[in-house]
Amino acid sequence: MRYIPLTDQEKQEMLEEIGVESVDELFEDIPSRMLLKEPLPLPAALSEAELIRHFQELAAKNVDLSQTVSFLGGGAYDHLIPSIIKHIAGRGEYLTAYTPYQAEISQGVLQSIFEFQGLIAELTGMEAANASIYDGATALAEAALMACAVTGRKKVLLPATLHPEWKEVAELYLKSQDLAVEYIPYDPRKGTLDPAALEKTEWSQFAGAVVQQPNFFGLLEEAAPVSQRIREQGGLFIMAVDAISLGLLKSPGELGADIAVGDGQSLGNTVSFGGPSLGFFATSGSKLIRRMPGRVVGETVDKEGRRGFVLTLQTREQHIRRERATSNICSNQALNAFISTIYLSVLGKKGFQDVAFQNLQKSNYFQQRLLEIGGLSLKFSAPSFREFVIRGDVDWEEMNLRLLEHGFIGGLPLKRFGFPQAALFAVTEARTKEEMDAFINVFRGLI
Amino acid sequence: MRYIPLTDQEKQEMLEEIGVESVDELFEDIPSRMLLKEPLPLPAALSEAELIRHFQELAAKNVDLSQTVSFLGGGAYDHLIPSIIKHIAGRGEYLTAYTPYQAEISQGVLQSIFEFQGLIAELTGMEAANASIYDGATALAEAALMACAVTGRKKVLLPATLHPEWKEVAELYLKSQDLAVEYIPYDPRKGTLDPAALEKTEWSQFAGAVVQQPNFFGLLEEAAPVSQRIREQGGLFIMAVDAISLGLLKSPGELGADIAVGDGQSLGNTVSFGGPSLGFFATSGSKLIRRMPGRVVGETVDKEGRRGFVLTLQTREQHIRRERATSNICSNQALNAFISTIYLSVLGKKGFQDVAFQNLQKSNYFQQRLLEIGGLSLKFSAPSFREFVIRGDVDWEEMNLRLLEHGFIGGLPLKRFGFPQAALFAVTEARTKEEMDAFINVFRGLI
Amino acid sequence: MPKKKGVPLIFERSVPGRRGYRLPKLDVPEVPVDELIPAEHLREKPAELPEVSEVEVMRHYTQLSRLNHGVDVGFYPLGSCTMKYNPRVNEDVAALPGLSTIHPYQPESSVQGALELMYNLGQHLAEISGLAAATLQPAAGAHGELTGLLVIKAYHKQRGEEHRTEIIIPDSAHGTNPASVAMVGYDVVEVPSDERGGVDVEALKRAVGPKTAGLMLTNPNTLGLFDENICDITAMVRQAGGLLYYDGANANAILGIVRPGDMGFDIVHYNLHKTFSTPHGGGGPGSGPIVVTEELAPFLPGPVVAKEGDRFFFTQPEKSIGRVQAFYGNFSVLVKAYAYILSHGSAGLREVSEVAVLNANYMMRRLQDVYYLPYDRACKHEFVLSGKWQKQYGVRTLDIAKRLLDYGVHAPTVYFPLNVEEALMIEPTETEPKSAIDEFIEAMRQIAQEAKEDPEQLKKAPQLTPVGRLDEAKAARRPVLRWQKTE
Amino acid sequence: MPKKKGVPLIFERSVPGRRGYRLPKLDVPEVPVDELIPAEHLREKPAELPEVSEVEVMRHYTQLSRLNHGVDVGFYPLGSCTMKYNPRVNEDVAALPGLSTIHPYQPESSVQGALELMYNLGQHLAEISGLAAATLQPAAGAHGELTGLLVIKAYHKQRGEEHRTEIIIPDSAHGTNPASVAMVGYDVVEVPSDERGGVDVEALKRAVGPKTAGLMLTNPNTLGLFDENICDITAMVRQAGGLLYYDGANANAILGIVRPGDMGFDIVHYNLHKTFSTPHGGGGPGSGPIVVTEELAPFLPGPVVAKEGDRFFFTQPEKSIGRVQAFYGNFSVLVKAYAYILSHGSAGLREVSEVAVLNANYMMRRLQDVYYLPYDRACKHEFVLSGKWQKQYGVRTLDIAKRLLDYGVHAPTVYFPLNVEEALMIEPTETEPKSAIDEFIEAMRQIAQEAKEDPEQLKKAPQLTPVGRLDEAKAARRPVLRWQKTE
Ligand SMILES: Cc1ncc(COP(=O)(O)O)c(C=O)c1O
Ligand SMILES: Cc1ncc(COP(=O)(O)O)c(C=O)c1O
Repeated sequence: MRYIPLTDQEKQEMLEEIGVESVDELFEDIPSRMLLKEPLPLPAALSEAELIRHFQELAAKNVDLSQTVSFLGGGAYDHLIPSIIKHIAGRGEYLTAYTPYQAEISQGVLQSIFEFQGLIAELTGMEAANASIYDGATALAEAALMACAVTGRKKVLLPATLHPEWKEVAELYLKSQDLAVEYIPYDPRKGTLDPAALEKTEWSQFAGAVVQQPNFFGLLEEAAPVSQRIREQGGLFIMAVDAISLGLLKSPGELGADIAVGDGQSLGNTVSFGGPSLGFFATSGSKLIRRMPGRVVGETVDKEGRRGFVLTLQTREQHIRRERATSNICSNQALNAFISTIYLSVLGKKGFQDVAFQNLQKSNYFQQRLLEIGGLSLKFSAPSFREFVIRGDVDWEEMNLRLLEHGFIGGLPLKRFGFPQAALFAVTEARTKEEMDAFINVFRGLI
Repeated sequence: MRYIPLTDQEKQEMLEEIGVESVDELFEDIPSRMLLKEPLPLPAALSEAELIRHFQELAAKNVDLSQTVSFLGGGAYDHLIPSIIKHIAGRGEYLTAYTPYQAEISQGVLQSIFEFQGLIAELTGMEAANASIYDGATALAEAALMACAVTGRKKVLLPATLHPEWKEVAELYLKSQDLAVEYIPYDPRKGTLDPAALEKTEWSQFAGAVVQQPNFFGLLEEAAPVSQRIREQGGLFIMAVDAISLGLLKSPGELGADIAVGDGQSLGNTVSFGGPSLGFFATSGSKLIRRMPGRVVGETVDKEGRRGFVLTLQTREQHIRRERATSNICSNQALNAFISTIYLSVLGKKGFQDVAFQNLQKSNYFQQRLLEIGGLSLKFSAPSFREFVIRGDVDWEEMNLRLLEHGFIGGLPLKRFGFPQAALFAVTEARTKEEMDAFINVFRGLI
Repeated sequence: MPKKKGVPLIFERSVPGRRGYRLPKLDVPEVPVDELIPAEHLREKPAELPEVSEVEVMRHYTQLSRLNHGVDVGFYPLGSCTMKYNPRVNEDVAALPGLSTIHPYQPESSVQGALELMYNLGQHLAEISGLAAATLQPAAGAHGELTGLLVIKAYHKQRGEEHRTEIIIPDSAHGTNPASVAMVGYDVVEVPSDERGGVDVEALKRAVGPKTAGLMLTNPNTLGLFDENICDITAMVRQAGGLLYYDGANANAILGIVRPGDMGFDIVHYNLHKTFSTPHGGGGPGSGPIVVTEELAPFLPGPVVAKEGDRFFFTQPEKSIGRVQAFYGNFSVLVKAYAYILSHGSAGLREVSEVAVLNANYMMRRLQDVYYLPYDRACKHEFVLSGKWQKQYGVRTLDIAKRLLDYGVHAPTVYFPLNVEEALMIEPTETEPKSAIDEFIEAMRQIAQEAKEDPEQLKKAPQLTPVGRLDEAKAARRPVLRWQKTE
Repeated sequence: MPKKKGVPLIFERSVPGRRGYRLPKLDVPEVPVDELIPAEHLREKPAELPEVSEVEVMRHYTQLSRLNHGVDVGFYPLGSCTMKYNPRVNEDVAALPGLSTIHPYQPESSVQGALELMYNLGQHLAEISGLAAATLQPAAGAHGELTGLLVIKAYHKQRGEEHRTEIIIPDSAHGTNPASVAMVGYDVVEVPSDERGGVDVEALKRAVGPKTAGLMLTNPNTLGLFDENICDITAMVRQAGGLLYYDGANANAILGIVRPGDMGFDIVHYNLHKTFSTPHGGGGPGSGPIVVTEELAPFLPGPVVAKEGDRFFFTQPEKSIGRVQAFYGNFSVLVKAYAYILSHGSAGLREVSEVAVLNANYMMRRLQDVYYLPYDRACKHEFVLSGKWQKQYGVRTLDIAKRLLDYGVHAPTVYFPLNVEEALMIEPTETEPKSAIDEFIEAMRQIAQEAKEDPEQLKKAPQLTPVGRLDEAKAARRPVLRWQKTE
């Protein structure tokens, strides 16, 4: 078979060494009535050449972002990806390693995770970060759980403007532990959290309060009032931040956050139908740091005093604490975190700021062009970053199908999330003026 | 600029260390009237994203073999390429190394060349091979030069059935050293060298005689009579062999060749518009081995007796012997040779035979299907391997343009080589029955 | 004598003003930032990302990679982790633009190929497990466990049996099992193993009861042993009203041979990054789909893919627990697992397990005279040895593990499972050539010899690695978890 | 103590019957081979290729790669070789199917993008050189030399001046120059260098004459020095009726600053794998296009690309010498060089040379107190030191070079050029970060110290490399050039 090196003669030698006649004997401890009598009904094995052809055919049934100009966002973004990334991340030593349990022959992975932690700490303005969590949504859920564990309180405040899918994940995680979720309502005109509501909240009941920045609608939230109130009342302030926006916007650290989480897809990872991405998780203060879920790498030395890196604080992990672990996460999103590490390194301090800057400029340009068309308006009035919601008497889902015929995909129709006449447009640095202008031309004709 | 790390401040520090005010001072030894006064009139620099877009546009102006089913050959072949190859050959240690002059930190490249030499020696049945030459044509030219140098004779016999472009190269190389070329004529019915002509040849005048197997028309030559005659008369027998055919056909070693050369593109390299490919060069007997052009790697040991590999026999090389070197070749086609090394390793003994076998079977199938159409015939009667010449009252160049509209390219029109009604069809293992049958259907409609 | 230098941190390579990647120039009219965003939202201090050039990034991570082991570098017999070869063609197909650059919110008609792939993969996993319906959303094995337990919880809840709050787990279970149980608010009831290495059936009998929500089991278990009483075990739990959860991390032993569904399980999670050869990537991403019975299918997290005629579409199961991550799962991992299944077909998958088991038994038999073998019976795809014979020389399993690194192979899993003293858990997988297996056996035998004759040597190991044995205690005592700018 | 094992040969991993890559099953009716091919043509003994699995191939070449240095691994200051960073985006664009899988015999209308690229690259090289027309066919620098000399020969022949049979070459020339001259049947006339490191103009005066076919010169030369008398030199040769050939291997010093055409040269070859950053690939492939004056253009090998309106097409120059290889040149190397030019633009290329020269001068100045500097003047992109001060301690340049390997950098070019005793030829290129340059300087200084204090240490070097100093004499004495099956 394809990847099995053993020859028949070797098999024979090994069976003799074991002292059995056939491989079947090795399965004799399986109750025989359970044994499969028939081969599994799977398609016949494909050779490599056939396999490639088959996947090319499957791929051809999709319209990918290299064939279309898209303004979809909503948590997965089409950013420019430096070409160097795949050349590095494709090296077998990164791709085919396991979790670095044997530190002495895993310094490559360990040091890169240590660097990732430092990069995320820098981005978020927090003291420490872990080695990654599945995605932004689960990172937020873990943060909420951690807030409950740390404070002993049983309720968490989420923003009504949170990504709807993240809400679902957080609710599921929390409710399964009998923890309650309440929402801070939002101002439907501004599209951001309602300041009036903050006054009425009983902050002291909550383990933590969450703000998503920018929020699901791409709008900038006033995070400071929430931060101040929840912290004054002994809860944790949790920020779910868009990674790219941190090239421009106040960091969770600057806003007094106790925990910062977010999704790292936009940091060099392809959109890949929504996964794999990575969640990042950062916090401050040694008490909270020791309760972080997931893996952490720390610096140490060997006997000769040479610097080295190891998995550390593992008493938080399920390997050692089993049901008393801070989380059950084991495999995380290491390779995606590594990709983000390369991304942030090669973009660098200035380059990363440039990305945020161009996202702001281009989304503003496109917003203006859309509004010029007439019949469309901004659904919300708060300032936005990269994404904004357009309202118009348009069937946005139908519209996207028609746009597709011209090689375009418009914004994300918000009908599925309860706003039938609205669409969420994302504009990254990957969109050129030419593409945007061409979209406007076509769109004008279809609307 | 793109790939220059130096910052302005560093530049300043360095200028100070040097003791000059500006970089311009470092160029003061250039006569000032020569200095360029204007910037070079080149297009403006492109960022990575723009560059990629630009090349995508250029690429889109070509019809590539992933978009078309082609039966072109004539020295460049569309064979299956195992996916593992690019993953290995893309590793920076192979890609970004120079010629392995410092053996102790170049064992990777050196050992892989040593393996390449062994693989080529096995394929050709010769005692030793060099580390590669530019391509098959130049390898043949070098072989002819070597035959003259070794024998002291000034004439070389080439087969009339040699690839026309190889003829041009060999003639140029030989004639520039005042060495003469004569041709063994071919039998226009069989398409192979004319046995009668062999009788009339004055073999003792020639430094060497060449047979190409299969010949340019894909036909199998009777090599033994040429081999016997030229060697009896003190000349060298040189075989130019198709690499893939060696999975099935008698090797040069079995046919008594003194030198075997060929083109290695088909061993895992993309066609890439004809280059880079590689030429291989193998020979037997220590006298000839020491006169091989190009680089050679040999086995040795370090002080502790550990096996290691080094560039050796460099007295043949221009670095040391300058104008008395056996050839001027310096950079060769190392990475392509490495690709072929991986190819031959992963195909292995049996897999490599399978490729030759399938080429034979599929080309036979396709030939039969073409002949069924009617109005077409085989131009030559000798047995063929992978390629064959079809005759028909067709403008083959025009035909290819029409086929292209249906996603096909037929054979190579031989008009450019003097056979207006003929086309050379190549069928490799990469062509499926489905593709061939579809071609026949379309072709039948166009003819 | 110069020593081999360590690799500096990427931050330590930074020089102010140096640039790596640059964007195209802004091609739209620039508007002052503060006209678009009120100043109070703007960052005061930019993140101190490194300032390095492209060549330095390339070198940095190339150098680091050379300090790392991987399956591509050598044998990696890490028990329970199934470190098999990761076919590169699977990376290639997953990277096809038509599969890697599609957006999760595209119209369904524009991603039919992706949906078809997900649908088929779910079907194939159902066949392989002998169960009915799959969700591909969980991002890893532990995430699959969590999902499965949530399904169990929802099922009991719907039946009004919320008093069922206990999950039974054998003492040999992987640590994620109890941790996942805790994550969903259930209690763990641990049962011991019997002298054959299986679940102690008597103890299980005592453990089951009206509070039993279910049992989580790995079979073959983490000792690499197939539980001979599996029929009784599943029957017993089912009778008590509990559901049966199969941790499929060890599925590499049984593909096409026996199906969890046929053993009596209701829920299975697969680790696609183990059994189905998608690379571990230094710790992820993985993918942990779960497959369930017809009865449990309505509870699966959504969306899942359904088919009508030729059309594939997303749908939310009727009583869905909700969702366990954003979007649909680790799609590109799914692509690779699907490629792996298609490359093998039915006979091929069965051969995978046969050879994985053959390799393990061969190794076990060739090592049992020098290392203590706690359970002397045919193993499945892995087996557990104990370093307890070596203790007399003052050598611990950790020393043996570290010594192996000097031999150029990765160490087995050590000190797990917890129910074997000084455990060494060895899993060769089916993709190892016999030569690598024999070399490993030779190294293990030599180390056993060294343990007797020169135990100090082992305590000093490893010595041929980029760094020597690292001080883990120091790392944990005063954690340094990040680079910090020194002013 | 286990030693680090060497990597076996791929042949030594072979096991009979093992398979790597497999073809799809034959999908056409099988015909017995001997019905298609007479038995006398069939091979008697199959080639003994290794029988290994895919995982072994992957591991084998991964392991081997880890024994190798490269620009991606670290500093590579090999003089005359221009080991600059090889941008990976160039690999990506060259691998686009539309550029990598096009067949050389496709109809021209189906490869217009490829022709456009070749046409534009030729134009750009013409601008950069200050000459008129290019051929992209030569596969490497030496191949370009050969081509250029053939053009010279054809030119003289056409003018009935076949008595011109001598090519003048300075003693500092690269070895390929005289070798290429011999390849075309010309004689080499060597002229010495003067005390400033340039061509000895008096000697040149004596050398030129009626037999002079031309002069080959590298400028800056292999000492890294720009020949201040270049105007006189080219004028003198031209006056004697000779043509002027510029070996562009050192063009990295002068891009956008001075053009060979303006110096008086008729023919230039560029090493795209040096100046234009296409990777060296462990020794190739390279590409050595030549650019010539209007007058020489008709002699170029063909086909070359021409343009009419929007259409690009191949054409054979009128008096073409023929062709120097099959097809059109190393196309994918051309693609990368073109990408490099487009990434830099005019200002960028000039900066390349400025920084290459700045880096070299900085290094030279920081080393000249510890190593003898034979020519104390501003250098260009490289410079040559001599190890002669170290000889008093019994240390040779070879020892210095080997010692550098222990410091994790590649050694400079040594014992070349021939006109400097114990030469060390150092070329940093523009893509080195200052930190790498400073570390190299530090290593060189430390080695100078070691040479004084502990010369034995140097003679034992290298010690931190996968193998120690290798016995080259043994290799040459009884050459073992291949693996051989032992029966
Ligand atoms: C038996 C067993 N169960 C569960 C897991 C958890 O899988 P993951 O790491 O994908 O979360 C593992 C992985 O180590 C395992 O070996
Ligand atoms: C000055 C000089 N000329 C010519 C060459 C030959 O170039 P190539 O190796 O591409 O044939 C070199 C390469 O080392 C060189 O340095």
